[in-house]
Amino acid sequence: MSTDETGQGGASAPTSAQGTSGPAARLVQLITPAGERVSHPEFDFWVRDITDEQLCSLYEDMSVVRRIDLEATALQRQGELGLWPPLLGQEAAQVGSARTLRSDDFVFSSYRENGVAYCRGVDLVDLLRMWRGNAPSGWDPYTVNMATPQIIIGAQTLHATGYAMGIQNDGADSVAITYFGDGATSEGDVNEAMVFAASFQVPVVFFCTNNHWAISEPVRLQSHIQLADRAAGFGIPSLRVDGNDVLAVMAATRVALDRARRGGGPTFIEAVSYRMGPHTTADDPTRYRDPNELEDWAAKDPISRVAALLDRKGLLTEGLQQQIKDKADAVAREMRDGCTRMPDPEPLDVFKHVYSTPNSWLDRQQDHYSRYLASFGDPDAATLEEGAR
Amino acid sequence: MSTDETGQGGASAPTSAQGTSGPAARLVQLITPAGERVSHPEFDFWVRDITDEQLCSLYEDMSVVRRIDLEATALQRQGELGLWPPLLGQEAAQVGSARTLRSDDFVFSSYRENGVAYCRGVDLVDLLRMWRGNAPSGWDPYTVNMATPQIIIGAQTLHATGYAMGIQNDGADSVAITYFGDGATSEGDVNEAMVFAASFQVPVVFFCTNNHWAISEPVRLQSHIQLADRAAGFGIPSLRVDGNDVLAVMAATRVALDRARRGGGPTFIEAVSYRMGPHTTADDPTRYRDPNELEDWAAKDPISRVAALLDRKGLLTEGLQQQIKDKADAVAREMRDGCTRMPDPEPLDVFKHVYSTPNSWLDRQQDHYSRYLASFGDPDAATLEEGAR
Amino acid sequence: MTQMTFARAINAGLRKSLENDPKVVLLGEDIGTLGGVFRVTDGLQKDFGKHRVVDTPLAESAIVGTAVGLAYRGYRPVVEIQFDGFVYPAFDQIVSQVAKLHYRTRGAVKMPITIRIPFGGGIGSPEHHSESPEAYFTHTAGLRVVSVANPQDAYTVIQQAISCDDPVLFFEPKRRYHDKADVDESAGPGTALPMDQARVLTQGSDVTLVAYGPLVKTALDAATAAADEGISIEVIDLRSLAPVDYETVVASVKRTGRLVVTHEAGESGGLGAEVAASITERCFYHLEAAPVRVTGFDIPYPSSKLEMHHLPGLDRILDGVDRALGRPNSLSGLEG
Amino acid sequence: MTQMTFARAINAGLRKSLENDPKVVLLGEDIGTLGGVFRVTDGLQKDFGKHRVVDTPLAESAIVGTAVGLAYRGYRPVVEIQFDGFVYPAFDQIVSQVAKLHYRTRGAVKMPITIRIPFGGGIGSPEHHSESPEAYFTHTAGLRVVSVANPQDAYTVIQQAISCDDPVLFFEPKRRYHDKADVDESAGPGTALPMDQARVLTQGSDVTLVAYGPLVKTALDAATAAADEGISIEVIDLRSLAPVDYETVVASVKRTGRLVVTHEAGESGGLGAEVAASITERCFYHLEAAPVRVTGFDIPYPSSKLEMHHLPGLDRILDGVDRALGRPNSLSGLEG
Ligand SMILES: Cc1ncc(C[n+]2csc(CCOP(=O)(O)OP(=O)(O)O)c2C)c(N)n1
Ligand SMILES: Cc1ncc(C[n+]2csc(CCOP(=O)(O)OP(=O)(O)O)c2C)c(N)n1
Ligand SMILES: [Mg+2]
Ligand SMILES: [Mg+2]
Repeated sequence: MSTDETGQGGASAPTSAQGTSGPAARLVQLITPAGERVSHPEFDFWVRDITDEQLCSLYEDMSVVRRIDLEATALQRQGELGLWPPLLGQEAAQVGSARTLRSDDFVFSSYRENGVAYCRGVDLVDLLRMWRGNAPSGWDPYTVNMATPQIIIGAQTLHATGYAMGIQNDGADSVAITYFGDGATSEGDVNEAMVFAASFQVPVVFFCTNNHWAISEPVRLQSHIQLADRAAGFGIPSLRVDGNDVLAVMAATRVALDRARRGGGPTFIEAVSYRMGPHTTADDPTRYRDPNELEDWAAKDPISRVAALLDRKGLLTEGLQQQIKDKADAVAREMRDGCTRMPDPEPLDVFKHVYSTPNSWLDRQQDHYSRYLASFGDPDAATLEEGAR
Repeated sequence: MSTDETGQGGASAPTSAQGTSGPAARLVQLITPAGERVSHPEFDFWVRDITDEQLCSLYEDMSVVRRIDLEATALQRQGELGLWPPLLGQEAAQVGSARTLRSDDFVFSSYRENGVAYCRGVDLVDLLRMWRGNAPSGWDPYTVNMATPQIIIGAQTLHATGYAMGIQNDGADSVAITYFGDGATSEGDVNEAMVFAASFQVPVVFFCTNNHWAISEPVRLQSHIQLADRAAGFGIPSLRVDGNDVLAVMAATRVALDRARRGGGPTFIEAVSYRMGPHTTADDPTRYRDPNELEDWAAKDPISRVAALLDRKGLLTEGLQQQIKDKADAVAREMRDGCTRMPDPEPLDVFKHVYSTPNSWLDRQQDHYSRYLASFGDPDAATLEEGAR
Repeated sequence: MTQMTFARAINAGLRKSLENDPKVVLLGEDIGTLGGVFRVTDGLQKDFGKHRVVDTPLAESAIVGTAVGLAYRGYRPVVEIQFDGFVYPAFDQIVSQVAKLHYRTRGAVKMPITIRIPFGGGIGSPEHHSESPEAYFTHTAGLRVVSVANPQDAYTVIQQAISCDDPVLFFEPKRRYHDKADVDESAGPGTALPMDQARVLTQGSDVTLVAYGPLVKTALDAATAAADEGISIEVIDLRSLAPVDYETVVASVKRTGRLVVTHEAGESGGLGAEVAASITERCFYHLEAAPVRVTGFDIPYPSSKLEMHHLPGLDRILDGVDRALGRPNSLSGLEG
Repeated sequence: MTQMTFARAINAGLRKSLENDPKVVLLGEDIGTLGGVFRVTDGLQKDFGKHRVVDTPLAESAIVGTAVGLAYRGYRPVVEIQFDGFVYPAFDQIVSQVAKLHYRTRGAVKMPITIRIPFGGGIGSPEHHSESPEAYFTHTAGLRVVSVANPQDAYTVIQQAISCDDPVLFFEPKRRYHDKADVDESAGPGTALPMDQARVLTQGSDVTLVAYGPLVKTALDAATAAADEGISIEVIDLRSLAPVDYETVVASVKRTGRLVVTHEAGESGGLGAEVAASITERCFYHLEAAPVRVTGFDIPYPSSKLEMHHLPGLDRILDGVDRALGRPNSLSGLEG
């Protein structure tokens, strides 16, 4: 769980990688599903600084993220959360990209990027606040430079583009990155975001996680061609990477960030991955999904391939495995404890933060409702009445 | 003013023309600005049946359309119309495409395609009804298979796509064609229309008239790359034609229609033209437009190049010119007379056609308003009261 | 008579419409293979094919916009918006096209489009999944807006909506999807109560209580509770939200002299304001107290742990009834 | 004091805001080089540069959506929607994002976005150019909605809107753009009447006439005409449409006992319903007649040759005043 502050790129970067675009860009892969590190003429450069230690740390983050996800799913099954959108299978796409960001970059994601949130340093309990139904959102976006989850499909891509317009105005070299799914590419907002990003050449990265499904709809319903190819039509270069390959994802994200920081404008990344779980805990994928497909993808698991690579390198020691297990256990415990101990919100919280300045309509409703609560002789309600503003 | 009922294409069509797509497609031109007929390996095929007579007839239609447009502009200046969106300079794009349509094809256009409407056989007076402020629209779409003008930018592209879904369901071989501008390509709706059209492979033609301006905004603000290239990213083949070349426009439209009729799905056509006049009669382009640009484009006029071609062929006889002038005069006269004699609508017309079935809210408002009118002792109002339903 | 859930009743009504009219097509996200996230369209794609029950790409404006095109072509599209909070991307197509095209074409083009929207709260969902946007549409000329409150109405009104030549927004109270009741499947759209008419559910003499959709059940419960205290409530299920069947409401208020309106949507500018204003206009000299609104607050829909505070429940409705009757209530002693 | 048109006054206010706060940026279609189709932003791009006054691609959802992103980054975006009828493509971003983000982030993220919308009819335009969509927004929690009726208010209120930390929809009565009046440019946003307060324009004792935006002038003309007949009308310019300053309206109605509300938007579910319902709630025992609404009809905006029938004019307002006063009027003898 750290951010990538080293300035990547530089004059020696192979330029062709920076310009990858156009139809049917080849899928970039640096680690095979069997854990083999395959070399790549352009993208190796972008992960040349990744030490064995860092590889272990990526492995740890992915493992911890998976554990967080499974624990949250369990918490939902146990009635502690109202809903959870599992990210199972998408750990490399999330950790690989998030770990390349600087802390002053800003993330606008969908509901599924809880692994990204972990890498940004979001508090574990804050991660669950909204899914437990305790608050409309979990954290203050400015403390970690990541907006809270967006449920309206694609809406966040415009926010990222606008934020990047602001970065450009400020003359800063940070970047806005926005995460969205394959289904989202059909929404007008995502396409308009590309129009604006291209027109103003602002520093924004469009990170599309193609997990092959939008609830029950296969990606082919959204597009017969590769999603990465959408971008060229807007004048935006794109990269298509194996989204289950943490190094390939890092490399691609660094290419995009580097371009953005240098004033080269937006980049579109399609991270090809797979949603191993249900859409959310409310979904039943057996109604629409061929179990064989799931099996195929299980063989391309993003975490086991890094384990295999570490093993080849002799790094997958028992010590490392124990250390990661301990960390995951601790994180899961902290999260579970924090979740179950989370105090319920107060009734009059419903009126808080609708406006940042007094509003006569709402103030009256709050006054009436606290009188209503007080009419039950509820001493709590009476207290709340005073503390409400 | 006729529609193209001859089945174009067939097994002998050069296949490469049908597949043109991808970045930076070359601009197709069959008639140079100087009136030279240049041959083209792929597109000549698609206009091989155009006789001299038909060329004269295209020349006539374009000339008449220009006259209609100028007359309407004059009518606006004289206070007979509230507004008019001139199409000056876009005659070839409109006539060339509209003349290739079958009568059972269906057109969904913007406000500027009055030349298309003329070719579809819209009554001259109906053409002005809305612009005079007499009625919310001019004609019954089903009599000419063309929807009345759409002012909400891009909205009609979805209607065309849905209509094409209906054609597909019906197993018919007609086509929906939608006209829109360069500015419209930025709207979410246009992009969503391409998503749907590509996903369902329905028979729709996206006809984008790039007239270089969206009111005061140059096309470069919408896109740094050619608009035709947008389509490939949706998996839709595109063609980029000289929109001031009536034959090139015909050829491209026929390629697209042929593909659609054969079940090959949508095509995107960018017709590169120029808006010679103001955006509408309410606009003042001198505030934002370099007069030199206008001059450059005047040299590429769509009508004079056909005149030059006819002249080269010895067809631009005085007889032809007189015939066309007479026709244009007659059309202009008919339109002007019809416009100025158009009876004003009746007050209670405001309540008509909101619903097709009785509605208690509205019926009461109509009743109250007719009583209100009657309260002035206006005998007209009293009459109206009875005839309202 | 068949016992069925609310959701199943809509399914049965959709099936009837698909059977009876080959021009009926269903469009929406996840409505085909999955049968909808609430299973309302379960089995329909299997039985009617992919061209009648269409899983669409993820774009609401396009779903409604292509429905407009299908209507131009003579179809009767039935659109599903997956949740209330996802209707806004389609707002332009609904308000500027669906609602206005019949007027704009001087009656030449009909827009017999039904837009189904599961709406309202009470199911513990995260944001954007529990909204009550009906007032945006009741204020939009050219649309008809209905909501139903029981399986029988769900079954018949969905068919009436589909066969209506005007566009209809059909609001489904999602928290009642699992409620069960007997449904008479022989009741055709033609014989059932027309969809633009309200229904008086309980006769009462003290106060008229107007509700629709999810709160009809709550209103009936309130009437039962009030009866114990000797208060006689006339509960009206509005059913049609635009136009409101004021004839029925006026007749009731002229007898009771008092009106309470309740809905989940926020108070300010909600349908309750429209009902209160219109009833005041039409019954001013019969009213013995100002009409009372018992509604959600003017807030974005709150987190699920707090939703019961936002949603009008039985007690809040009874408090409103007390206010209308001038009995002691939570605001007693407060000046306007 | 400088004589200026309404449009010019907004321009001057925008200029002041651009000068005073480097975080203010303007976004919209044709607002830069052209200075807006109504010239409201004339000269601002020239003076403040392309990064402060931004001509955007043609996409309303993106204009508002990028404004949200700019607000995240600490900017105060001022968005122009070219005409009322073009705000709907941006509806989702306005209702689900702009309105709710402060709530959704528990106050962490402010949305000080001003959305300027020229609205209303009377200028002889084709469809979609004359709408009055304000009720959609007054019913949306999280937004503030204002409208102005004279150049002085235009000048100060636009500055107040921009400096407000909440999102504000600023409705500009486009048919009054050319009206001229003296504007005191030294009146700062801090010293002028706060934007959420209504203003009593004429004192009157017989009836309270509430108007906003384009109809304020018509209301004042009606008051003058009525005075000739010995009827004393108190005209209130609402200014803030959400929240409505009920304190001011209640004080007036408690004196006059009668209320007429007027707006161009359709009657059903319009802001007039909200005002009538709320005033009835708060002044029931002071009201001598039901509040009267004089509004546009429930129709799509009609063709320009008919718009004078749809728009409430002086005579229709006076007819409504007569109704409120129980004087002979067009509906005399009609039963509710
Ligand atoms: C505007 C909107 N429409 C519909 C939905 C309902 N919905 C939630 S998630 C989802 C599928 C999204 O698929 P994708 O973009 O591929 O992201 P993924 O869930 O696979 O991460 C849908 C349709 C929504 N949240 N917002
Ligand atoms: C949704 C919407 N936004 C804005 C407008 C205002 N408007 C009318 S025409 C126009 C420019 C359209 O440009 P383009 O698409 O290139 O078509 P052209 O006018 O050049 O034919 C604009 C912005 C509108 N009519 N609809
Ligand atoms: Mg997906
Ligand atoms: Mg243009």
